[in-house]
Amino acid sequence: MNEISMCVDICGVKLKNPVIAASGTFAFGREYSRYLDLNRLGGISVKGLTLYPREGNPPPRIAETAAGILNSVGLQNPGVDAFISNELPYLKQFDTVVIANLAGNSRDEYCVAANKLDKADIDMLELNISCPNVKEGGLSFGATPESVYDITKQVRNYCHHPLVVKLSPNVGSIKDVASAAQDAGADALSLINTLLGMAIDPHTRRPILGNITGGLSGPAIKPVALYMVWQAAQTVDIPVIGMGGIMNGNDAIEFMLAGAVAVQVGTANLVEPMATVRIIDDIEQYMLDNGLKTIKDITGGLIC
Amino acid sequence: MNEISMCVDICGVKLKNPVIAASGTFAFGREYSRYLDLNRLGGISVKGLTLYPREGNPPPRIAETAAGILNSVGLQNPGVDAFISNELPYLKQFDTVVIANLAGNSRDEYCVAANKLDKADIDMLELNISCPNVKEGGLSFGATPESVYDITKQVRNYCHHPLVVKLSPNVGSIKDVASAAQDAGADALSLINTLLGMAIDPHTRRPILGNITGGLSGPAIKPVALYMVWQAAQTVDIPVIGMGGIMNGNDAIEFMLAGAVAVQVGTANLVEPMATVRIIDDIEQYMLDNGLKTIKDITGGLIC
Amino acid sequence: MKGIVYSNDLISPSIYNMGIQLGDTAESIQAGQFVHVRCGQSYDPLLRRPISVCQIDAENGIIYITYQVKGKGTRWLAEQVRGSKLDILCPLGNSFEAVMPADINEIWLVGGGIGVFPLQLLAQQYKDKADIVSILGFRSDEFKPLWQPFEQYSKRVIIATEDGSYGYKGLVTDELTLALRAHKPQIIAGCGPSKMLKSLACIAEQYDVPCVVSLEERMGCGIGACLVCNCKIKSDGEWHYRRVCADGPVFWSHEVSFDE
Amino acid sequence: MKGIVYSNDLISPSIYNMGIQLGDTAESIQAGQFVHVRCGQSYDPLLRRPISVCQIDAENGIIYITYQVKGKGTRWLAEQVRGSKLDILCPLGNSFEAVMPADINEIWLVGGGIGVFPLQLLAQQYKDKADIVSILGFRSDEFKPLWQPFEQYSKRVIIATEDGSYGYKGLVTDELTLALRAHKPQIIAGCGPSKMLKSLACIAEQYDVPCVVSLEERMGCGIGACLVCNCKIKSDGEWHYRRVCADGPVFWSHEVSFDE
Ligand SMILES: Cc1cc2nc3c(=O)[nH]c(=O)nc-3n(C[C@H](O)[C@H](O)[C@H](O)COP(=O)(O)OP(=O)(O)OC[C@H]3O[C@@H](n4cnc5c(N)ncnc54)[C@H](O)[C@@H]3O)c2cc1C
Ligand SMILES: Cc1cc2nc3c(=O)[nH]c(=O)nc-3n(C[C@H](O)[C@H](O)[C@H](O)COP(=O)(O)OP(=O)(O)OC[C@H]3O[C@@H](n4cnc5c(N)ncnc54)[C@H](O)[C@@H]3O)c2cc1C
Ligand SMILES: Cc1cc2nc3c(=O)[nH]c(=O)nc-3n(C[C@H](O)[C@H](O)[C@H](O)COP(=O)(O)O)c2cc1C
Ligand SMILES: Cc1cc2nc3c(=O)[nH]c(=O)nc-3n(C[C@H](O)[C@H](O)[C@H](O)COP(=O)(O)O)c2cc1C
Ligand code: FES
Ligand code: FES
Repeated sequence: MNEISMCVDICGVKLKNPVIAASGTFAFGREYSRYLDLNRLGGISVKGLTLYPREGNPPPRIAETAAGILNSVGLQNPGVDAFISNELPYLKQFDTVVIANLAGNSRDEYCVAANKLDKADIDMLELNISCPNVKEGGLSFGATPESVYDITKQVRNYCHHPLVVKLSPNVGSIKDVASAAQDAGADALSLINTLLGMAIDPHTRRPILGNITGGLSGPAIKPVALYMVWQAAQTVDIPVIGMGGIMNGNDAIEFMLAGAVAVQVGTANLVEPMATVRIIDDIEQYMLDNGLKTIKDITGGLIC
Repeated sequence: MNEISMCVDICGVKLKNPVIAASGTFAFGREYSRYLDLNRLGGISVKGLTLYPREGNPPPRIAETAAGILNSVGLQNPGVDAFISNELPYLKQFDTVVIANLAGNSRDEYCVAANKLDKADIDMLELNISCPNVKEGGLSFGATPESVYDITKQVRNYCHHPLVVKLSPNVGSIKDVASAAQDAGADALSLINTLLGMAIDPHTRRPILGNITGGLSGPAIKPVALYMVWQAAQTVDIPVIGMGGIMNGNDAIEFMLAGAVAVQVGTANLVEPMATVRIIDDIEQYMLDNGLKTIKDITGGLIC
Repeated sequence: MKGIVYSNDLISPSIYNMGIQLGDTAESIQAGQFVHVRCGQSYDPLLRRPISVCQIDAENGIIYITYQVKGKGTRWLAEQVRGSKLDILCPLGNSFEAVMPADINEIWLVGGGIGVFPLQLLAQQYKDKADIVSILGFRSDEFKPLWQPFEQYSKRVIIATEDGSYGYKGLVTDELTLALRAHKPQIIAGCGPSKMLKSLACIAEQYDVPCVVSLEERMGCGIGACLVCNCKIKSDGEWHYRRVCADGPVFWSHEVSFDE
Repeated sequence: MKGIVYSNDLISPSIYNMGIQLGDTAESIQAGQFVHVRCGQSYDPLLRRPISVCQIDAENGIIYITYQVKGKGTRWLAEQVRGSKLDILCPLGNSFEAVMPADINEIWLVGGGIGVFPLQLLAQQYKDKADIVSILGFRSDEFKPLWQPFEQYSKRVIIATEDGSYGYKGLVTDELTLALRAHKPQIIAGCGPSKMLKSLACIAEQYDVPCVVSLEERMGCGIGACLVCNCKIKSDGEWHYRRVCADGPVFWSHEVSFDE
């Protein structure tokens, strides 16, 4: 008799468990369906979408660093329309929450795309104002409390789905940007996106990435991500979704103890396609071992 | 016939090579003298000093993370006076540049301590406005361009030694704080100090560090550090000393290619007491292999 | 998928040949496909390493890879011994067969250095269907163990070494040009450093011989999801970024944009 | 310093005993001192691991450590085989000898669980100078191989197990109290979990027996430079943070502040 419930409710949307595949590492789910049952996931945040299709940045787009990776994909994606007509119907076959991750170059672009997604059958919109890999826009929207407030407010007008704002770690005070997003009407926050970084080949004297700089993710950033999630969760009243270097169940639990209601798993998918499912199982085992009945018994449970 | 010169000149101070032991990881050199010849080092940045002795934070003060460490020492040190009378004479026996790393809780404290150090026989003063492990002051001085400008300007008044300002990575724009330090009269910059982070034990549900949060250092942060050094070096005209995760010669070369005139080695000392000397040898070998005559042939040599 | 190391031998300076027991999966693998291997359980190295399959012993369910020790990942691989367990994704990539026409009865294999391994499996798998000529280039005769396996599958093996220590002195593309003056094969399959592939694509176009190449790019997932391994592929006058891991690694040489 | 693994045997569930060839250094090591071992060349794990020396074979230049597999570092150690090379800093720490008076001829060793190892070397090194009584506590008799080495060096060995599967059922400190009622030794040397050390300190004070303890704290450099391993030590009514790695790990129990 298993009396455990792993369900979480994020602003009215029910997830069967708190594990969401992170944007950009899971594409639109198709490739992973060969390795795992997508119905098992709490949710899927799809590859970052833009109003128009984008080719992304020149290769190489990945550099391995110590316990981390730098990526400079640059939002290669088929555009919002193609997502709605080709990818969304595929995803809707599965019993999992679909989160559209939206990026843009300008306020207008964000708004027009948000408006299109508003009419689509997605479960949540994740506003990506923290992509470090596009020249114009992207990161700059997420850099200051003022700009976060402004873009969130704008997109809020066009978005009747629950709106998750994804914060950048490349800021002076995560508390200030978290508050700004909440004040502008965000229903939830997700963090962190990647840290700005670079890598150089000492022999060729060139950057390893075609785009020179990239975004750092993976276990290397976990301590920073955990700190920021802890700070954000203490600051806002809306739900916080934590991510950054989660590779196993214990990592996920650390984020939930720090205040996250759910977690996203990114880089781990690249290392092990089954990572999300393994993490779900790990969390369940942790709950069994510790006699916990619901995820609420974990979230915010840090003793200090 | 070895025609290589590894000398570097940082605002008039001559270092025999560009490798400096980083503050807080090398104490006052004594412990390392059993493992290496301190005369071999370009310089030593001593443990962060404060006006009065400090006991530091409660244990545990270290947590290992993936390819990194979190520390929360909290500036345990004997105070400026004891440094000048007990430690400095020891260090002056060696033919290496002595850099006093100075921290404080208030503007006044910084200034009084700077004034004391001004009369001491140190080679440079490194203004640490980026320590994440002290409650009052520390990090907050380094958080915004305005506060960096202010504290640098104040200390400048009391400091006739070359003044190196050590920047925090926990800022919105490293370019802005780098400019602020230069504008306020810094002779050089050093960066990065540690990134704010935390770690939790999922079993006890408690933070691993006694101080809850700590500063992340080591290979994990290298990509972030390298990016910031590259940004800072492009922004200012004064010399930049790079650090963050340097474990070997190639890492050091990456920082110099990105624009650093010299590097500091921190966490690597904890892993391998001989790290600094090994890195010096590695750099020399790189110069030989690539037919380079001086460190100037490396600094800023990134092709992109 | 778990694989078990069957053998792991140093065959040439810093180059190892490893046999991996994979059971039934082994015989389903096509030339050009690769395995994506986790190198240890540590987070450093973190990513899997893509390595081509170069030989298959279907009967015993063993695949062979040959790899050069370059960095952390391959150094870890070299430390494994018979019986060690490997965490492998496989088979990945499209394969030569998926790109080439079905009726191939004559292939020239053009390879350079450690890029010859996918061609070795192609030779093994096409030896009964097609006449194979292998034109291979290496730095020196130290690499002899890399071309020896081609001898049993090929009608002819032409070796060029940069230092002239074996075969012709010079580049493999020079030997190819010479050979093409005498005869044009039905198809060329190439693999090697991108500079070599670029000249190969030029020469193939010049002599109007269809040519497929297997590309390498730094990879993340290896399964087509993360979009980090992309290369520029032209079709209908336009180019798009295509995934080397899932749309490739084998492409028609005239579609590849080697410019960057 | 390089050490070469001489032996590495599983002696109890998840507990290994490793012999390491260190040459002349071996005989200079004192009980309470530890080795600081790099576990692999990867940056994950990054830090060295501190492990006490528990036995010395001076003649052959071999030291022995016994360690429990807990995380990444000790898991790596467990994978090493005879002939593997270890990167070691050693000997580190002050030692029992450095703290205790010179004229010791009677010691009681009080240890719990995997904290018994430094006491084992103390027993070996003092066996001819002093009467040794070992009072050791364990979870169950699974840990028998941990107390067996004490038998040859001790006048008497008292074992307590939490589940009563061997010796007395209960805590080691209960057995100590019982024994102290009968006789007060010249000195007590303790090592184990900090809760146990705290009661030990109390009991020693109560019975007014001098007591030294060996502490554990998470470490960085291990050589006294980074100040991360500190513990509160009282002297003259004031406390200061002292370095477990360099000022310790052995301290007088009444000077240690066990409060946090
Ligand atoms: C489809 C494909 C097939 C390959 N087949 C073979 C083969 O059969 N034999 C062989 O010796 N090598 C092969 N390679 C190259 C091999 O993947 C790299 O040499 C290896 O990943 C280097 O890893 P490392 O840890 O030793 O080096 P590191 O320098 O430590 O690697 C750092 C990172 O860069 C990546 N990387 C480094 N070099 C390359 C490269 N040339 N191509 C792609 N990624 C690279 C690594 O995967 C890793 O993520 C192949 C590459 C690809 C893409
Ligand atoms: C002076 C001293 C002597 C020791 N002697 C022994 C011994 O003889 N036998 C034995 O089994 N263990 C001993 N320990 C404990 C041993 O160091 C830890 O069990 C070991 O470091 C755990 O490493 P890990 O990689 O397996 O675990 P992880 O949990 O992966 O370690 C993570 C980090 O925490 C540190 N850490 C974890 N547990 C401890 C601990 N209990 N004490 C100090 N640091 C810790 C590790 O060093 C590492 O930096 C001693 C510790 C100290 C300080
Ligand atoms: C290859 C790659 C592509 C990514 N693309 C996106 C994206 O399109 N949109 C987005 O919001 N985040 C993107 N991210 C960031 C991740 O969603 C996540 O925030 C980050 O990687 C930290 O989590 P991790 O350490 O678990 O990967 C990408 C990350 C990687 C590694
Ligand atoms: C244990 C420890 C103590 C430190 N103490 C100081 C300090 O007192 N003053 C200071 O400016 N930086 C201090 N630092 C930061 C380092 O000097 C350096 O900026 C940082 O660790 C990044 O470099 P690394 O990755 O090479 O360690 C400390 C770092 C560590 C790990
Ligand atoms: S490696 Fe992820 S798409 Fe090719
Ligand atoms: S571990 Fe560095 S001072 Fe003790």
